[in-house]
Amino acid sequence: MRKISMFVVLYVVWCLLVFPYDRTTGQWDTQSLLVGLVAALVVVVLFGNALPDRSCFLLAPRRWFWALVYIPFFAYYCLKANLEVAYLVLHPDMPIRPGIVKVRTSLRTRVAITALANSITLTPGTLTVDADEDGTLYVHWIDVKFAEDDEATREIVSRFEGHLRRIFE
Amino acid sequence: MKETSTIVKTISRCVVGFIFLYGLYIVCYGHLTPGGGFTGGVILASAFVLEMLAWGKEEALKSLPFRLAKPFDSAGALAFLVLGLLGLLLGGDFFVNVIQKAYPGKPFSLFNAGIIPLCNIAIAIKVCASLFLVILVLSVLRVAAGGGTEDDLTTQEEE
Amino acid sequence: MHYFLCLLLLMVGLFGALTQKNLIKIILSVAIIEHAVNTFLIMVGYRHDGTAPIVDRAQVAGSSFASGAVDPLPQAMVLTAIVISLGVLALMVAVAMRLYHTYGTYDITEIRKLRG
Amino acid sequence: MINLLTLVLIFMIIGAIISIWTTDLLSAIIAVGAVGFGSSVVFLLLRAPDVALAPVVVEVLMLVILIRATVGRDVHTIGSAREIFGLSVAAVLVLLLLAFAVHAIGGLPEFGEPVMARVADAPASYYLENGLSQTGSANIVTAVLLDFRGYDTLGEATVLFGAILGAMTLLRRKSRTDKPRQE
Repeated sequence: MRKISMFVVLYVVWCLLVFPYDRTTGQWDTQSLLVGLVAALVVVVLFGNALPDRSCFLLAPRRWFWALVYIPFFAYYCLKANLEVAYLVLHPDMPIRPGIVKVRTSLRTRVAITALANSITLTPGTLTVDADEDGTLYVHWIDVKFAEDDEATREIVSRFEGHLRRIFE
Repeated sequence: MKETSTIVKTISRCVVGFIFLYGLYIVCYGHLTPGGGFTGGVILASAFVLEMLAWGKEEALKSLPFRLAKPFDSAGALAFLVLGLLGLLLGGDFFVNVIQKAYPGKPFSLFNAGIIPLCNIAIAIKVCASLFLVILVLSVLRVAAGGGTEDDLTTQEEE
Repeated sequence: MHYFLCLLLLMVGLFGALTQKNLIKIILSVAIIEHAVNTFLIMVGYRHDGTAPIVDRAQVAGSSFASGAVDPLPQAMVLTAIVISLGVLALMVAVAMRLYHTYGTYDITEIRKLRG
Repeated sequence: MINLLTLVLIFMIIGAIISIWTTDLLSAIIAVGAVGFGSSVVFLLLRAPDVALAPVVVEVLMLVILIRATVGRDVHTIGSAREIFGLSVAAVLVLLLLAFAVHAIGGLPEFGEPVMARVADAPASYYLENGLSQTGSANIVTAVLLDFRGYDTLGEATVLFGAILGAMTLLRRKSRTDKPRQE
């Protein structure tokens, strides 16, 4: 099942790469489509075992819906953090307290933890330094508001966690 | 040695297949768009190298075992030579594009240009296998330099 | 002007290869020389406002394409040279690592002394 | 565009000087990587997309190989360069060569005028005119590489094969005649 979904994704990417439709003549390039099948098959045979765990979430439309919802949600927090960091930078005193805090997440799968870590990194002001598989993240924070683990977790992690659980778990 | 973090591992798993597919695209379309056997071969090798750096030697060897990589290295070079000799036998000169002379394809289509795509594929196999081997061997010596002579490559080879 | 800058890059690499004592630094200098020579060769084939030597689907190959494209010959040679340089670099690094394995240093004056 | 080309070339020279100058091996390697990426940009500006693709990936593998050679050894920093005498001799030699080279480029055509435009029946113009019709390959560089000049590519593959074989032989392990490994 995993391999089939991987095959479909790879084939779609191949079609986007070569674009096998000639607009002037209106013909489909069957040779490219054929070679694409072979190429996607080769990749699946070579790297089929190297898939992230539980990647069959690609087939559930509900998860796609939540992923679409996540985009504006994430953009909102990203914008907010941007303004905050801009305020910190433009402030004459530069009231920053940089430091690394340890936060915990209840997400379990690797993909979800990675998505969470990358969301934190993409948000200005916070940057994931390291992530363990048991859900411990080490986050560099430009302005440490809460040194305690639990409060920092609530501030940084919780806003993304719920959505990511709906998408990936 | 410290393990790479979960982020690197997961992202490399997601990306490595696409890198390999892009390399195949570069190889197959070398006669129509920029690219070709060398570039594509290096991209293919870099996919394996990424897997090796993120997941360790054992995982990469699962995808492309050492005793498979060595024959691939030789087979790529040999296939290229055979394609040249084909021209010598059928066309009279070394590297004559016999297939293009016999069956000229439609311009700008994929199955075209005779032996050129085949040569591209042969070179890509050769470059990919040999670069992967070099980096594998380099990393193995790094382990061996620390303590003792650890040589799982030779044991695997002699299996 | 551009030729001159290229030559300057070449000379920087040459100076490094002549004066450095560390094997890895010498390898890096050789790599710089390779980059300089590749860039110079591509420059020789450049044509003002030229097009890349790839026939577009829209235009038909002919004299108009031939008089407007840059020189494909140096490009093919440079493409060959780049891959060879990678192989040679691997060989150089292998020799250097073997020397380090034997003598425990990358310094060529030390190595010369140790050999006796 | 010409200004951009000059800027990138100056960037490459600065990277080269840094990599020669610094005493830290890792930063020297990274500086050479910057020079390689700069050369890729130069190729792109000079209308050579075929060649511009190669340095990017080659440079990445080069970095991996070189960092493998340095990381984990106690050679991160190195001493100063050679003594004054060797330095001055090298400088004089390099300046002399530079003078010769500057004299030599005076004989070249101006930048932007390829040699093939001057020679009546240059092979390059032949390749450009007949490449597509004779080989069927739209990418003329590939046509030259694999059809018109297949010998060169065969030699290149042989060189690569030999280099890789040499590297593997050197790095295999201690030679088999050495003392047996102790379990």
